[in-house]
Amino acid sequence: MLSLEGVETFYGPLQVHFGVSLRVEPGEIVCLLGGNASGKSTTMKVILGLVKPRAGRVVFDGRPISGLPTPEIIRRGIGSVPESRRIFPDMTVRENLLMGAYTRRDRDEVRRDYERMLELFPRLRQRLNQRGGVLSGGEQQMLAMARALMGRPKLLCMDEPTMGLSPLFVDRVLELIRRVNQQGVTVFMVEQNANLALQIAHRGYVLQNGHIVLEGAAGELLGSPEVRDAYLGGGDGR
Amino acid sequence: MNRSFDRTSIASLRRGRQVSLGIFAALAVALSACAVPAPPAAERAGQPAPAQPAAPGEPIYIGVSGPLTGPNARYGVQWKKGFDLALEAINGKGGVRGRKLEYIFEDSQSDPKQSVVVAQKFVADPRIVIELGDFSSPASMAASPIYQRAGLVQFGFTNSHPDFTKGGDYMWSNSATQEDLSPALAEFAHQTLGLNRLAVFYLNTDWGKATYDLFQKHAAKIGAQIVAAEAYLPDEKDFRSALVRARDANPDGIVLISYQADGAQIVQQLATTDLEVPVVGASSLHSPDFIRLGGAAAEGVFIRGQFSPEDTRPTVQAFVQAYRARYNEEPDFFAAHAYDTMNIVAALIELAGPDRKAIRDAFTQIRDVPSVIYGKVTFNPETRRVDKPQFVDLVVKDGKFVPWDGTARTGRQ
Amino acid sequence: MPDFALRTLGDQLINGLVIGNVYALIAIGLALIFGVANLINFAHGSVYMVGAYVGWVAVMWLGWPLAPTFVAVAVVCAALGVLIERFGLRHLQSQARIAPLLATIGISFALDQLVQIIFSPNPQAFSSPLPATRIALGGVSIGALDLLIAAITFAVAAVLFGFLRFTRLGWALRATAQDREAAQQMGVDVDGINALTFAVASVLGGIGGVMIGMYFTSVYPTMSYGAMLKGFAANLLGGLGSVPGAVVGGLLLGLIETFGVALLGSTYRNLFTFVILIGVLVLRPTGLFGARRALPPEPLTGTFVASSRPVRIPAWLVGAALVAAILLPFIATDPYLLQILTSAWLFGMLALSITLVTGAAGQMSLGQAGFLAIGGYASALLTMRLGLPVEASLLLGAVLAAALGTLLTWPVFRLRSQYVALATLGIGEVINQIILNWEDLTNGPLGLSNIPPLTFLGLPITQNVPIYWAALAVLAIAALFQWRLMQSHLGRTWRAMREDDVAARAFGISLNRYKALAFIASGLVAGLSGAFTAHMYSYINNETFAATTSILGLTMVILGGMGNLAGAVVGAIALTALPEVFRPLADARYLIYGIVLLLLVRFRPQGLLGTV
Amino acid sequence: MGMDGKALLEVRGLRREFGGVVAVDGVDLVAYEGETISVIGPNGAGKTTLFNLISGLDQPDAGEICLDGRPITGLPPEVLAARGLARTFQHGRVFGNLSVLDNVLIGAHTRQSAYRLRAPVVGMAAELLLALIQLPAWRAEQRRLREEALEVLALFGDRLLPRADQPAYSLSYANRRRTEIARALALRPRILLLDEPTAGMNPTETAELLEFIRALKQQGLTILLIEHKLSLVMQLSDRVIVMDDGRKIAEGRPEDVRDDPQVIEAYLGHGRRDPEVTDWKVQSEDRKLH
Repeated sequence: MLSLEGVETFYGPLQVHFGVSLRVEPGEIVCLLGGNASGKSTTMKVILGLVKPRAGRVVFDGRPISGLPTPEIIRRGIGSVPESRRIFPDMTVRENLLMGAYTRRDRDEVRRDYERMLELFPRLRQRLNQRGGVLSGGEQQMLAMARALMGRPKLLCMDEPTMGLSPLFVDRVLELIRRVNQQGVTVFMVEQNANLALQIAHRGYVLQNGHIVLEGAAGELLGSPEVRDAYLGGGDGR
Repeated sequence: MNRSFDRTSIASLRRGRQVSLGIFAALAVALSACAVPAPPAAERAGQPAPAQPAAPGEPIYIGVSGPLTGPNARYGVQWKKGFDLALEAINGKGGVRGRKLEYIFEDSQSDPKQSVVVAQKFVADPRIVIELGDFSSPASMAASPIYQRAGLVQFGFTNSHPDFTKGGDYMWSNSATQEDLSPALAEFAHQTLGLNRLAVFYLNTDWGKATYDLFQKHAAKIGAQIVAAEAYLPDEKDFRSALVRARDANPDGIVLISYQADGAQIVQQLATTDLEVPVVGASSLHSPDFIRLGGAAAEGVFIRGQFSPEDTRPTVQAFVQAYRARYNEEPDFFAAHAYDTMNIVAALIELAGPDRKAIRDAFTQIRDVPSVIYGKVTFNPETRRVDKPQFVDLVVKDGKFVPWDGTARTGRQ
Repeated sequence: MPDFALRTLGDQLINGLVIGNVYALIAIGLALIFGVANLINFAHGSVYMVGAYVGWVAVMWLGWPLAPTFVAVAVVCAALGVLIERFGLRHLQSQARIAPLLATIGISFALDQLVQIIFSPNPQAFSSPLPATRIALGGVSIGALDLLIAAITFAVAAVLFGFLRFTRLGWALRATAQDREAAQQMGVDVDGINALTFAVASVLGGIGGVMIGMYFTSVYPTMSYGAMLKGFAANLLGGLGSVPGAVVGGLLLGLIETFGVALLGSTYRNLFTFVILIGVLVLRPTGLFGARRALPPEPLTGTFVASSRPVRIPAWLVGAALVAAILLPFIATDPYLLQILTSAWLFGMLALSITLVTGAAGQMSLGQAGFLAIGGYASALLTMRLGLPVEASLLLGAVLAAALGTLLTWPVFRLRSQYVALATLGIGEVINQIILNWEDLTNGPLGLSNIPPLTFLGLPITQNVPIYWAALAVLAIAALFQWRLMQSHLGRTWRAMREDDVAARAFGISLNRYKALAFIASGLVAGLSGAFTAHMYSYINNETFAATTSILGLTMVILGGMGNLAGAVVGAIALTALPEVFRPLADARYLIYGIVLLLLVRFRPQGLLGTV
Repeated sequence: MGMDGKALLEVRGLRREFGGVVAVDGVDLVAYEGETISVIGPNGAGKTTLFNLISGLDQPDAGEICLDGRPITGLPPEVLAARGLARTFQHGRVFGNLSVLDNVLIGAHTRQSAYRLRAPVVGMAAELLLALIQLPAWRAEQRRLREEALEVLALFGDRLLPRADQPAYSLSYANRRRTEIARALALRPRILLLDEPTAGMNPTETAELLEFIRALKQQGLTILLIEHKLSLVMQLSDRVIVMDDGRKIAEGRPEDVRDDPQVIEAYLGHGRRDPEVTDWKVQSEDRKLH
């Protein structure tokens, strides 16, 4: 469904990606793991068209999307849950949700999806008229997910969905991701919290300093020392 | 890993340098090009050149420094109309001393930092025999030392600032000073129109302030009471608040020491305040612009002006008729003034020839030059200004300035 | 008597509310643009002016009734707004914030001049087609136009509210303002939203222009600057970027001004406005209503300075240029050229002073003309009243400019980035107003005449070549002074403060102290330039150092490259010379000047010599 | 070293809220002279906020901070810097347009004689004059500081030294972090706060930095460290403080903390009720760290 092929990106003089390639098959949950500054958030930005790769390409649904403007990419069926949620702070929960359906014109369907989201995320229903900025972190994460799903994406891209959440919410969020996936949405997530992510993922990639150093089924990765290396930087006393 | 970066940055650096240098070069070329006024290089070689007689048939040039852009641009436009009209007549009659008279108008925006540059340009151009302007006092007086040093007459014909002609013996003006204007205005309001409690609006510039100070002094002397004095800045557009203040002081007359646009705005906004008293304006209001902008609200405004289009003197009629014919509008005080000024300049050159110093000396020699505004102009060598301007009392009636017949004191409805 | 007072109060209240309504309209537009594009749009006043002219043409030439007039104004202004965004600003989005700011200044130059060329500089009478009758309410009376203005502002505010609250596009606009990147990820075409914002804001500005044209009964090309200033003030009062804040700020500003004038008189209008504005900024930097959220986190460098490699000018080249400048009068005797360069030297000092405080220390100052004015007046008064020799008064004038100017700027030190720009603009205005109104000292608008000429060792300098050399010498001294400071630990400290004030504080750099030092050093140089100018002109008044001078000075610095000493001088030469270069083009020269500015920003936003 | 020394930094009951979210919630912390204390915890646990509060960039809503027995709560960062508190920032805040050397020299700001001219107006005038006249003594001092700064840069081998005159924005991420540390060292700090110093570094670089910090520690410098790379934490720290959700959930010697189930849960992944998984974590942790 989605593939990155030999992507290289730069911030000014700083090279972030060195030939990154990965694939996401329809119906999968794929997680991209990596420590701080390993380049995983930038991967997300490349997919969304916020950062243009200098080399390589991104293919979605059989068509290359690298170089397209972000709105066009979104319109083709990618939903985004950005890092640290990025809820619109001065818009109400309702408005935030409907912003997720910005690219859609089918008003009745949107209304139906809206109701569905409130069923899926009952907490949001209680807060419909509150400003997004006053929600707790967990509520914001749910709102961000619901908002992305409002666009009826084929692929949901999530950037560190568990970051800064209390344990209770982390479980809720992971459970929700699983349920969303079961309803037929392919999920690509970037996570720092490897153990958690691999609990629900089908497959995973490990990114380290801009290189994909490992890939495999979630189960294999869970036990793999390389995953740990990627996190601990391998700097254990050598 | 930085190698590639270094290369690109050096390349961009080099590109940057090229851009900068390119712009430099272009600037330098353009500067040197514009720095050269039209005459051939040989003529420019010497230091500030005294005016040299050029080949007969060459026009005689006058420099004009004034605003054509910027906030005062409208006055420069009026000047041009007056100049052009005068020159048409002068050159139509064969010019001065057998040569055509022409002017070079340099836009200074009435900004001192540009007027000094213009001054240097004129001073350096040997064709220029006399300079007119600038419009505002800061612009004129900043340039005065340059004209004085170079020995080129700066004829600041709109500079009523009391200190303008004190800048040196090359500074001359035919603008009436406030010393003449203000007492006349006070007398008109109090003695002629019988107004006792005056609310005065004055433009808070060098001109307005000086006029007001003298007005106030004279008003006190002749027994008129100033119950409200409202100063305002040239860019002021909202007079309603100040008008309410004036209304509360309960005046029986309003005096405007204003220019055309602001004066018109005051009378317009006055119409929205329930204050119905006569309005008396300084001669600066004497402009069709005032009526055009003031509309119905300008009706009945009294003006102690310096010329009347109805004046039957041939000088005035010649000017008014020609102006109407050429521009299809009523002449304004500034245009009339510019027209007068060009005629004075013609008289000066006729007498002195195209020589800078001789022209300066001619100021004390010319007598009774016919003038729209003064009737006849003779300069006072002490003040370097014109003595005893005449005044005419006007009232706005049916969208025109007409001489006031002495009746209907409360002309404003 | 109480009746009488009540009536006055009522009348002034209506005056204040009506004008406040228009300020609110202008301010809403600025707030929208600031919110969405994070840009202070200096061209907004020009759009407002264009709107006024379109309305004037429709009513006075074509004799249209009001309804189609407003439609026409809306259409033209919307198109203008889109054009400005598309061709003037869009490609500058990723540049340092100074670039689009400068572009809007260029656009505003060009638009003002264009309108002046088409419609002449004369004000045009604009009478509203409404009946002139007034409705009496008790002792107070309200005119039809007053009601119309109130109604239109109310209607526009309501429509805008509805648009932002209930429409898809309105939501997209708000979302973009709140989080541009997140909006993009919702599929919002943020470039399109930008254009839409400019269109909406321009329509509001244009409608404000028509209404003010009718209210003040005339339109004129220079009406833009004042309106823009008032719009900013209203905006800051309410909170930069806040739409409800803009409405309240506009109304408040109208009332404050009106009652200020009622209390003290018209000349104090701007003094009132700006003193209160600075007060608000200092007490509540986010404005009265913008305080709910802190400012969005600033980028790591909270300054306008982009990363770039400056063009290093080798010492021999500087030396050669100086020698060439000294020898120039022997080669080119044309006093016109020398005068242009003399002006350039003096402006070079202004630019140096700005490049220090804005470029090196990162405090964007738009009030630098205030320093010039203090220096000029102080030096002139010291020679005229106390009989000091000019050499001494020049220095004292510079010192006074530094001291007084820094003292007045002190309240601004707690502000950051664009707020500093607007607050210093206000301070410059305050200084100008004090000079105008403190007649005992400054002789008010009559100014100071017969200021003694410059002297050197007691000998007067009056010829243009010696003046040229003197100005060059003073510039060289100022540049050396500044270069020396920039080479010392102060230069390093200032630049660190500019790059990241948080990190700077964490290493013991007291921001107040070093901002003060920057303003002092900058004030010395600017004060010297002002003092020199005063003696050279021999006459100054409040208009000699007008607020536009500050903007011109800043433009020079940006052109040359922020914080770049050589760049400041190059910028000063270029911008003093450009209008002269274009002089043969007469009317069009400021139009071309504006366009040239725009192109420079487009193709070299870091300035000719790059930023340091 | 350790608990017997003098308490250099004491933090009691520190609390900071941001619009309803409690970022730091009643945290206590004591650092004795010469100690290296690591603060660990998942993202968003409040570690950086804690650093901001200690270094004066942010003001606490409640609680007290003492440095050397003197209360410093609410003092601005510029004052704390002069008292010997230096820090680095999570994302690396170097002065981009300044050269590497100048960045380090800013670290020495409080050690300049100009810094001691504190008198309100006179001091400022004096500093301006000093910068202008540049007396030989001033020059000598600047030269000395410059040499010291180069020495500090030399500590990083030829990572920074050859780039001393390059603008900081042109550095790699890792070099920026090094520049930050060098800048902090130039302050001659009594206590050094390092916020994720190895972020963005590869294993080799991380190992290098580990040795570097170890050397600092051996010289007796008191260090507060926020770090995600656990191996580094385990090797360097005398004590470890674990934060989660704004609260301190554990404190103790590294080996004790590592075995604390609460810590494992917080740091390595929340709330797995699946015992198998938890076991795996502990095992693998053991395998890696012992």
